[in-house]
Amino acid sequence: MTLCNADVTGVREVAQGVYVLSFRNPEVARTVLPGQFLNLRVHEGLDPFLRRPFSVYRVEKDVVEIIFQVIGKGTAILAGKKRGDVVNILGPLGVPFGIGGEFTKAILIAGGLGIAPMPILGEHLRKAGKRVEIFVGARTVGQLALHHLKSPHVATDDGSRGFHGTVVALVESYFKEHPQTDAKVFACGPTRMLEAVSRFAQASFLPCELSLEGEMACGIGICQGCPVERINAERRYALVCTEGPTFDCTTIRLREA
Amino acid sequence: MTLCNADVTGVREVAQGVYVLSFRNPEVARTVLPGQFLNLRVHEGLDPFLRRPFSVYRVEKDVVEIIFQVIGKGTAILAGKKRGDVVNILGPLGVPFGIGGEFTKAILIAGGLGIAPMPILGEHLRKAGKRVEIFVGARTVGQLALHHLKSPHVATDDGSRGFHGTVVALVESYFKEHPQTDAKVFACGPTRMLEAVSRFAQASFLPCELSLEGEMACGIGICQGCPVERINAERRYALVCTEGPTFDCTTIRLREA
Amino acid sequence: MKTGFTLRNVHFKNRVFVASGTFGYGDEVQNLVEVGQLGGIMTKSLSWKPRDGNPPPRIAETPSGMLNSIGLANIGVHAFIEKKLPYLRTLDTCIIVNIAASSVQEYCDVLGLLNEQEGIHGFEINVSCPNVKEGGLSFGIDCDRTAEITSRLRALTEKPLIIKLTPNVTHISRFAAAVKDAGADAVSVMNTVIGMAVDARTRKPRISTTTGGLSGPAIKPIALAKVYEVAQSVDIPIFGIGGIMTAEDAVEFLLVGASAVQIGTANFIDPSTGVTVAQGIESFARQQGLNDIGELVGALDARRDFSVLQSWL
Amino acid sequence: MKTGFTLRNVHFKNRVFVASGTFGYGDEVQNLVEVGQLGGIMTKSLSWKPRDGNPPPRIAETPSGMLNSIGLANIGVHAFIEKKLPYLRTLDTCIIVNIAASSVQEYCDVLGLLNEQEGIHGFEINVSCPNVKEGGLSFGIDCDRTAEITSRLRALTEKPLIIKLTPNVTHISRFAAAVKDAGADAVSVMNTVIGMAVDARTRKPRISTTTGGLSGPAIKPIALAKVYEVAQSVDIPIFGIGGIMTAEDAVEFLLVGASAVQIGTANFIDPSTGVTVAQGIESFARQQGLNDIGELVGALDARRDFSVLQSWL
Ligand SMILES: Cc1cc2nc3c(=O)[nH]c(=O)nc-3n(C[C@H](O)[C@H](O)[C@H](O)COP(=O)(O)OP(=O)(O)OC[C@H]3O[C@@H](n4cnc5c(N)ncnc54)[C@H](O)[C@@H]3O)c2cc1C
Ligand SMILES: Cc1cc2nc3c(=O)[nH]c(=O)nc-3n(C[C@H](O)[C@H](O)[C@H](O)COP(=O)(O)OP(=O)(O)OC[C@H]3O[C@@H](n4cnc5c(N)ncnc54)[C@H](O)[C@@H]3O)c2cc1C
Ligand SMILES: Cc1cc2nc3c(=O)[nH]c(=O)nc-3n(C[C@H](O)[C@H](O)[C@H](O)COP(=O)(O)O)c2cc1C
Ligand SMILES: Cc1cc2nc3c(=O)[nH]c(=O)nc-3n(C[C@H](O)[C@H](O)[C@H](O)COP(=O)(O)O)c2cc1C
Ligand code: FES
Ligand code: FES
Repeated sequence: MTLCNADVTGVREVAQGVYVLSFRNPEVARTVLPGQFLNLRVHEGLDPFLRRPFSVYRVEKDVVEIIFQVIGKGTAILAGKKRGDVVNILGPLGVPFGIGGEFTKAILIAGGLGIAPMPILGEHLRKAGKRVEIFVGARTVGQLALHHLKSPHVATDDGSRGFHGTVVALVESYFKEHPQTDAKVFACGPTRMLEAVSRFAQASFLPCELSLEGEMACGIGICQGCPVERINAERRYALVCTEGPTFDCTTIRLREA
Repeated sequence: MTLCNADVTGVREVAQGVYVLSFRNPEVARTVLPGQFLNLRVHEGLDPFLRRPFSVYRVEKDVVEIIFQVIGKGTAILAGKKRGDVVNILGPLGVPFGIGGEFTKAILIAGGLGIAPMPILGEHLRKAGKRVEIFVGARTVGQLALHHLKSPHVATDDGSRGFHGTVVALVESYFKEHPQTDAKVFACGPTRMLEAVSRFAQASFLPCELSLEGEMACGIGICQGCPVERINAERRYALVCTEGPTFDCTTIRLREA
Repeated sequence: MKTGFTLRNVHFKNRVFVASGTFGYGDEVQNLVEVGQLGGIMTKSLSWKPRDGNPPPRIAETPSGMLNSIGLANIGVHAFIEKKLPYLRTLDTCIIVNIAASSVQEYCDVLGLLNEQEGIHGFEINVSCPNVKEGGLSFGIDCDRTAEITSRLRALTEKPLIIKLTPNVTHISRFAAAVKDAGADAVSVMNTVIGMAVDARTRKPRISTTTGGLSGPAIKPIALAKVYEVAQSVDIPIFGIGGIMTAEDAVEFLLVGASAVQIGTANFIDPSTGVTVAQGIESFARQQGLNDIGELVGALDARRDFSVLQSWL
Repeated sequence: MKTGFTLRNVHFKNRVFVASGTFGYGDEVQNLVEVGQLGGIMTKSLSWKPRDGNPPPRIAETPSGMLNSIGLANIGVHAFIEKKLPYLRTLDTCIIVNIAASSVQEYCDVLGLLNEQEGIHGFEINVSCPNVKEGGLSFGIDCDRTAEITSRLRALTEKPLIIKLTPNVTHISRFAAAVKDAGADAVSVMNTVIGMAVDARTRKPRISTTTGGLSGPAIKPIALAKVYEVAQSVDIPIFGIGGIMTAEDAVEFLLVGASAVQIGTANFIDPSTGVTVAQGIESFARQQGLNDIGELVGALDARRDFSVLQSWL
């Protein structure tokens, strides 16, 4: 785990309001695992005040990338960064996706910016000898960021590209044609999508890991700010930052959106 | 008076940690008078929170310039501005220097960043038919910003350039050689210097205006945050922002530094 | 869109006001602000005699806020009537005169004199003033004195009487209840929070009076909690005040139970904030499909079983 | 440079501590922070039984600060002794265990059990907890209860006993005086300020419990004023807490009268803030030609004739 400034090597807009920021940090590049995240301080001032968590999107040599949507002050400042600026990083943080295990096929399901951990996840899975099938959903074609995803199956809510409907409906129709038993599901996206994925995976008797979001302050387990409710457990809550952000879908109760 | 965003046309470092920022605003350029100031919002965030007041340094066509030293957050952000960025300006504000009147010679005395209003003041005085003699003091040569000042007399505390001593000592020695009776003094700089200027001017029976600083929030008379004590007046305090920042030196009591 | 509301016998055209001490007497900003678009102007606090105010420094910037110790510098009620009121009467907005005093009698004298004047729509009473009889402790932290001021003033006027509460107390809702019983038409929640700033190098306080009043976005969470506390336990209209910079901030105050809001420190960043906020609330309400801004008042969707002072902090 | 100080029978190597609830139990940050450079660690508040804490959302960002409603989630005193204390004993810094409870008896039970353990240097008592007997109103706003807790606990321990006061009261110095009389060795000033944040669009509070505790730089001016108020009227060592991010902030607290400081929310931005601050205070003191950081304590250069609640705000 490192806490330091990193030099920004570039920022590019890859879809409507969606940016990829890259920075140099050999330690993170060497050690990060799929599903882990970084807690970024976007600048030195007090506004915004807290760090902002982002999944690691890709790693290339010493360079680490995150992908994000501009939704508020923090992401707006990140989008305005230029080569030569710095971001202060804390990470890698959290429990990575479980890519070992018996399954042969990995089903990756991403909704919106849920694609964030998918490129690095796909790469590690393939290296581990798994076959990877990736499904991506977005509201409309302009919001799709399909870079670095190998032959993704695409769904849009408005039908402007690929399957007309939700990404989970797309997965279900895919499974009807290609029934899978020896597969594991990995999903990241809005809560409502994760609920649908979870229902689908459990109905299909497939193991399934979800990557969750949640308000965070520290990212390292010292503020207790990021609970997620657990199912049938002695402790009622787990911390998303240190016990997640990836969870087996049968162990947690998703928060209403 | 205007309140709007203005396009930055450039920022240049003109001495150690001293910057000139220029921006386009025809209204201010057309109407501003020497000694007036602008209250700048350096960016949209909450840190720094309040506006920052700066004297107008120069005007060229539609472009207005301020000169400043980086001393804290606000000035650091201003120094980092680039052509194409914006600053939010409120002004011109305050009572300008009195450049009309009977005198034929103007003695301008600046300490440190007190040179800020001098270029525009010198220009207006010359246009009004006055002869202008300008005296500039700084701690050391690297901090001198003598651009746009016509043949200034220079003093440095450490003797690294010009007269070795304070700028007021320099003025006094100049007056010994060139006694003046038909002159008016205009001064801007640190409080201790203004005190010395004030004593000198009163001892020499010369009219004298000082440009004061003081903590400001609004700059337009609505917060009552910027009092300066008056001498022998019915109201104990005047407001620096609307009744100053220029004051006849006999009407106010300078605050201890 | 219905934007206005009525307090006692006065109709206000909308729910956005400018806070006392942050808008002068309205004349300073005539070239910058269309004051006719405001629900009303709370004037700088007036006392019987003019007050010089405190020595400099009177203000200091703090994280997302500022500290002030103006000392209620004001021109006094007579000069106000002579020099400021004629101008204020020409404005197409309501004028609420804010009153400060150091004795109950002074409050009565000032209000009594003003109540005879044309062009004043109501009174807001600043009780964050040192009570000279009680060794200078603020009236506003003494529930009985606050209620006494209220009932004495109530007897003097038929115009809206608004008591401006200080947040520097344990139970602000008890003060709201007391002034309601004493006849107040509304409360303003809140005045500034006591604070302090120090220059580590010179070892001096950054304002001349050592401590002063904290305002601005830094205190918005505190103000929302105080408004919510009052709204949950006392049935009285509330002017919500504290750190409002945007229409969204203002809506937050309406949701927790304020009937109207006041813009304070934000005026120093931009004196037309009130106008922008009034317009912004209207378009927000339109987007949400409302017909009356009043539908936002108290419309928070929260657990009701929770008292502000009952949490594990 | 003398950096340390002594409280009762314990010597602390310097005056910078980390605040309860903002540093976990010390083990989470072992790879990031040299905890041996801290004066001490205040643990997360412990209660007798483990507490789940409140449902999400538990935190929200606010201007220059944050709101939290963790609900004192903690592992309980038994698990602490078994799982955390062995590690804490290996650290080269002092361990102050912070205790929270919902009855006077629970405070006594927790402290009594801990007092028998090795490796605990003192106790800090969080009185910002709902008193179940009094309908859940916080102990910390009730001066008598706070004093009662103090004297009951005093009887149980010879170790430093520090009472952590809440700022949500009118006269914090009365609480400081009461706990001093009841035998406390020091007070911590202050816990979080009650606040609230709302999402205008969803109309929901941003934290699940509606109101919560405000912390961070936004409250620094309030904390400085509270520390100053206590320091001016009660002769008791003070741990100054509230919004400290830098060594300069910490020096401000020392100047107004704190004997030591605690770093809270800043740990979430950088958990090594305490170490940086401790080093920064030392070099600041050296620049100022001091031999002992203690020379800064109470060294404010201010008018002394001014009470915090006596101003015209
Ligand atoms: C483990 C984790 C991984 C994430 N990975 C990504 C990613 O790879 N790409 C991406 O675009 N976004 C990601 N997010 C969400 C991202 O953190 C927020 O979009 C971002 O913090 C918004 O910051 P802002 O200042 O622009 O927005 P603001 O709305 O100004 O933020 C205000 C506050 O809300 C918090 N916040 C806002 N949205 C979220 C959210 N969805 N989840 C958690 N906190 C939020 C912020 O941290 C901040 O405290 C992730 C969140 C978590 C918890
Ligand atoms: C009428 C007027 C004209 C001025 N003209 C110039 C100028 O032309 N060039 C120049 O370099 N400076 C000028 N100053 C001073 C300038 O405003 C401050 O240097 C600047 O505000 C510092 O901001 P900061 O954020 O960098 O510093 P910080 O130290 O972060 O500022 C903190 C706070 O202190 C206030 N402050 C700090 N220094 C001063 C000061 N000297 N006077 C008033 N308030 C201060 C800031 O406004 C802010 O509220 C002028 C001040 C006034 C009142
Ligand atoms: C510089 C300044 C002067 C103030 N003067 C007064 C005053 O004269 N009377 C009064 O009742 N409140 C006064 N206030 C308090 C404000 O009206 C308001 O209650 C407070 O600032 C909180 O709102 P804000 O955060 O929007 O500023 C003053 C506030 C400031 C910042
Ligand atoms: C997330 C969080 C959890 C906290 N938990 C506790 C706690 O368990 N016990 C306690 O006494 N104080 C607790 N506090 C209060 C802090 O110790 C501190 O008093 C307060 O945050 C003010 O300091 P700061 O502004 O530096 O954060 C907590 C604060 C935060 C932000
Ligand atoms: S974000 Fe602080 S504990 Fe998870
Ligand atoms: S700065 Fe507000 S009155 Fe002068």
